[in-house]
Amino acid sequence: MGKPKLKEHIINRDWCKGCGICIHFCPKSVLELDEQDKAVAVRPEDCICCRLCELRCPDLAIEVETEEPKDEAGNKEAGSKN
Amino acid sequence: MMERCRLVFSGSGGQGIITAAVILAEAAVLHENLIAVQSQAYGPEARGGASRSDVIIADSEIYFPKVNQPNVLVCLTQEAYNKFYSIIRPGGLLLTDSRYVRTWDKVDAMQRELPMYETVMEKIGKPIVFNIFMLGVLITMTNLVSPESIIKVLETRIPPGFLEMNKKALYLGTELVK
Amino acid sequence: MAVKDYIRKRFFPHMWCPGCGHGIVLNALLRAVEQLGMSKNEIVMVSGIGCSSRISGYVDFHTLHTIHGRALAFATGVKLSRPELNLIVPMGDGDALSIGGNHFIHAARRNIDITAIVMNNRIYGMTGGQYSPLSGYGTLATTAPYKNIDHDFDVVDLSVAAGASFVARSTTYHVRHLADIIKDAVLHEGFSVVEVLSQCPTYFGRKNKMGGAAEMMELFKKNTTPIGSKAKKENPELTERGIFVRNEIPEYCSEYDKIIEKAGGQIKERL
Amino acid sequence: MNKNIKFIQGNEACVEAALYAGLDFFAGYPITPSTEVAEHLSSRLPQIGGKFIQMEDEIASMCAIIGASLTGHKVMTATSGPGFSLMQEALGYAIMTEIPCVIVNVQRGGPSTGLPTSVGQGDVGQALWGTHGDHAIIALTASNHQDVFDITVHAFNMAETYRTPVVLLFDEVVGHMRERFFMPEPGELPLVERLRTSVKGGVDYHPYLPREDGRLPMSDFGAEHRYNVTGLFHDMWGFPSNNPGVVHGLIRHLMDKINNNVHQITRFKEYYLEDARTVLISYGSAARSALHVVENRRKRGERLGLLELQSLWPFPFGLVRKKCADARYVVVVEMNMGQILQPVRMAVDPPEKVFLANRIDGVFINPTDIRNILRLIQGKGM
Repeated sequence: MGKPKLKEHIINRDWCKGCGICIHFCPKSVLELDEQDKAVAVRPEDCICCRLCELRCPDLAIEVETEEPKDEAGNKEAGSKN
Repeated sequence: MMERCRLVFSGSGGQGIITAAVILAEAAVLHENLIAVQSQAYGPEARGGASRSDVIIADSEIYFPKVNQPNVLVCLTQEAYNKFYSIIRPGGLLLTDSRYVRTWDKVDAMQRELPMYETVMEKIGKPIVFNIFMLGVLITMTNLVSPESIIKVLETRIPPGFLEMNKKALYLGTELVK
Repeated sequence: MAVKDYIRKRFFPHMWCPGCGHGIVLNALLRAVEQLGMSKNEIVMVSGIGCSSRISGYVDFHTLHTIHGRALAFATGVKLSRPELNLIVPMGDGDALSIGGNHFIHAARRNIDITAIVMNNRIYGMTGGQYSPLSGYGTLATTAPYKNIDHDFDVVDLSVAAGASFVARSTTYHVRHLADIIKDAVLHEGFSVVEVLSQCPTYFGRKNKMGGAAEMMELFKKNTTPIGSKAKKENPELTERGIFVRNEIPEYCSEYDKIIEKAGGQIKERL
Repeated sequence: MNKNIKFIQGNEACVEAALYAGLDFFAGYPITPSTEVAEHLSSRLPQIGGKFIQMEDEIASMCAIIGASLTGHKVMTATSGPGFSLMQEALGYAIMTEIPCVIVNVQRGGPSTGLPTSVGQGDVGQALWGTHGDHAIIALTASNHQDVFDITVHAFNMAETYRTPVVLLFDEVVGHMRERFFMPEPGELPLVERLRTSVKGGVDYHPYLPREDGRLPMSDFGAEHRYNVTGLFHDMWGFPSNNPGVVHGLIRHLMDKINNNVHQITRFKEYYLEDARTVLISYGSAARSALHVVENRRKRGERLGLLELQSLWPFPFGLVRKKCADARYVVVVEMNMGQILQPVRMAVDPPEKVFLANRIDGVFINPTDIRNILRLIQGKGM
């Protein structure tokens, strides 16, 4: 199975309460709080798509959207989501 | 029969007096086309101490279901006799067992002391049918319901293996009076 | 179905405080349900009163938000009357084990197929930070201004003793583990207890100087260890996480079906 | 022998009636003098594929029947004094969430543990005001087994019609006494079944939006409509709301759906009221003693009558006012300190002509007790 490739961090600014959990536990320091205390992906290129921010967000405010991973023949891999 | 018969059964828990009261009243309702109400004292006193069950049998509606002054009082222990003898209607029937109860002369009632327990033990040998024997005595003395009506009720309540013994006890009871 | 298809989006953002662990439990629960491929119509969520119990308003199942401590009793009625439904009962620590303690142990004893999720944040949050039966000796709360002298329950030990046939513990830090455990608990036939160590940064954390939400979650990481780990042997103070008990014992509703058969009745048609 | 004649306890007549009405879920906890209801149902329910569960207490019992009602079943619990006290919070929940259920209270002597094995009627006020907050309730009662049967069926019908809990206030004497009763044939008494929504799946269903006729169709938990049930004030979807308009509307709805239908709910019996100079008002087992007195006095030509109430809440003010209009004296006969006396005094003009004949010592009220009060009122001394 190929590594998932980041498409984007979908952050729902209405739902984010700025608790900072996603930022604190991000292994690659991808996320930061902006001046309105909302999470933003400031270094998306460093994201390894571990999804821990998505799983730990108490507000269901982050979604890590990835490209469909492809196998060597370039076919879509079965069983992957998002 | 009388227009309204008020009965009080008393004794100690385990003598089966409440069962006897229920069987009598049920026989009257289901098989004699009469009206009857049965009630009893519940609670700790109903377990081992003096227990009491009231029955009213009538040919018209019964509203007040308790018995203040019974026409018929059955006392199967001395304790029950001491507690209840004074409530009997003057001239009423007071049935006691001669083994368990010593009666007093001053009671204004027709007192009948019968060796019911003794007869049951002598002829059947099982104290469990004492209550049904007593019922046989009672219905013969009062003519409230027929033995056949009692047996119809017994048939629905007593396990088949014990039915014959109960029937025998009932008939022996009726014979004791005759 | 995607995770967000299981929620009632119109009520978001939810009412929990920033960093509240209960949101993470909701998150893990939704992922568990999604991975199990369950339909929304076959799940009934019953909750009591407290911060935790508000979870039922946010999920698009059949939801029953009841009275304090009694959720399991309501759930028992729902389950026994319609055994084909899946019952999930999220509870706070006070809800489950203080006012609802009796219902908790008896639901466990009966082994009725209900999944109880005890969201243990060691405090009464809804009323503003009073000590709960799980706060623990020496903690501070608005009703324990000097210190708490009440000892706490061990939810796992209590559940095992009461006869629950599935007993597990996880934390809001160990989110993948948490979702997996909830999945196992829902699949288990019988009474399942999942204790989740959850943070209340607003009251418990602040009162007891444990830092913010993330710092409290770091403590879950530091102070817990998998069941039977080497770390536990070296440091008995660590709290174990994992599945403690998973027994196959007769489930209440199936046993009742046998009673119906014995009584000569017909088991009513299921959905 | 007519196979429909039974000789059974009142508690058992209640059980048979509940089954006749369609009961198929019961949760309860043993307590004297209601225990026989649970005992009979533990054997009868599985015979028809229904469910019986003995819960850990009365709180849990009340909660469990609410849960089971939501899945579409007709449900009941049974208890006595202390257990009824424990049920109050969940009873309020059922009122607020409009869940049909029947609660049997076979009354004993109170307050507190009181007189467990003796008769009393002291829970009448509690049935109305036991749970907190403004609300209305339906409470019914009966004095003999035939009426216990009819009224129990009526209770289930009212619970379904108005989507509300109904309290059956029986008492130790009626519950434990055995007497003759005729079992109605299926179809003989009308039954009200659960009104389910006709809204199709996928279309917005409003569990708390009354139809034009005031009834609220339900959808079973597990069926195609998912909705929320909460004891908080809630909107027509069942979601919490503290909007003053919603709060006001819901309280008014909960009161009005019962109180505006008092005529449909009210049940009573009357004896010799046409020309009665003295009207006795009684209910439950106490009405048997009252009727005993009335029948005996009528034989002597005394103009005495009885109004037997079979529905206590909502209180039938109009009925009582009308029936007592021409009476010189009104005597309320009950086994408490005057819990129905109060609303009777509010209904009757002037209230000074209303008296109380009661008994509160655990002893069943006797015809003599009533006769003594009548002598006093009539100025004849004791």
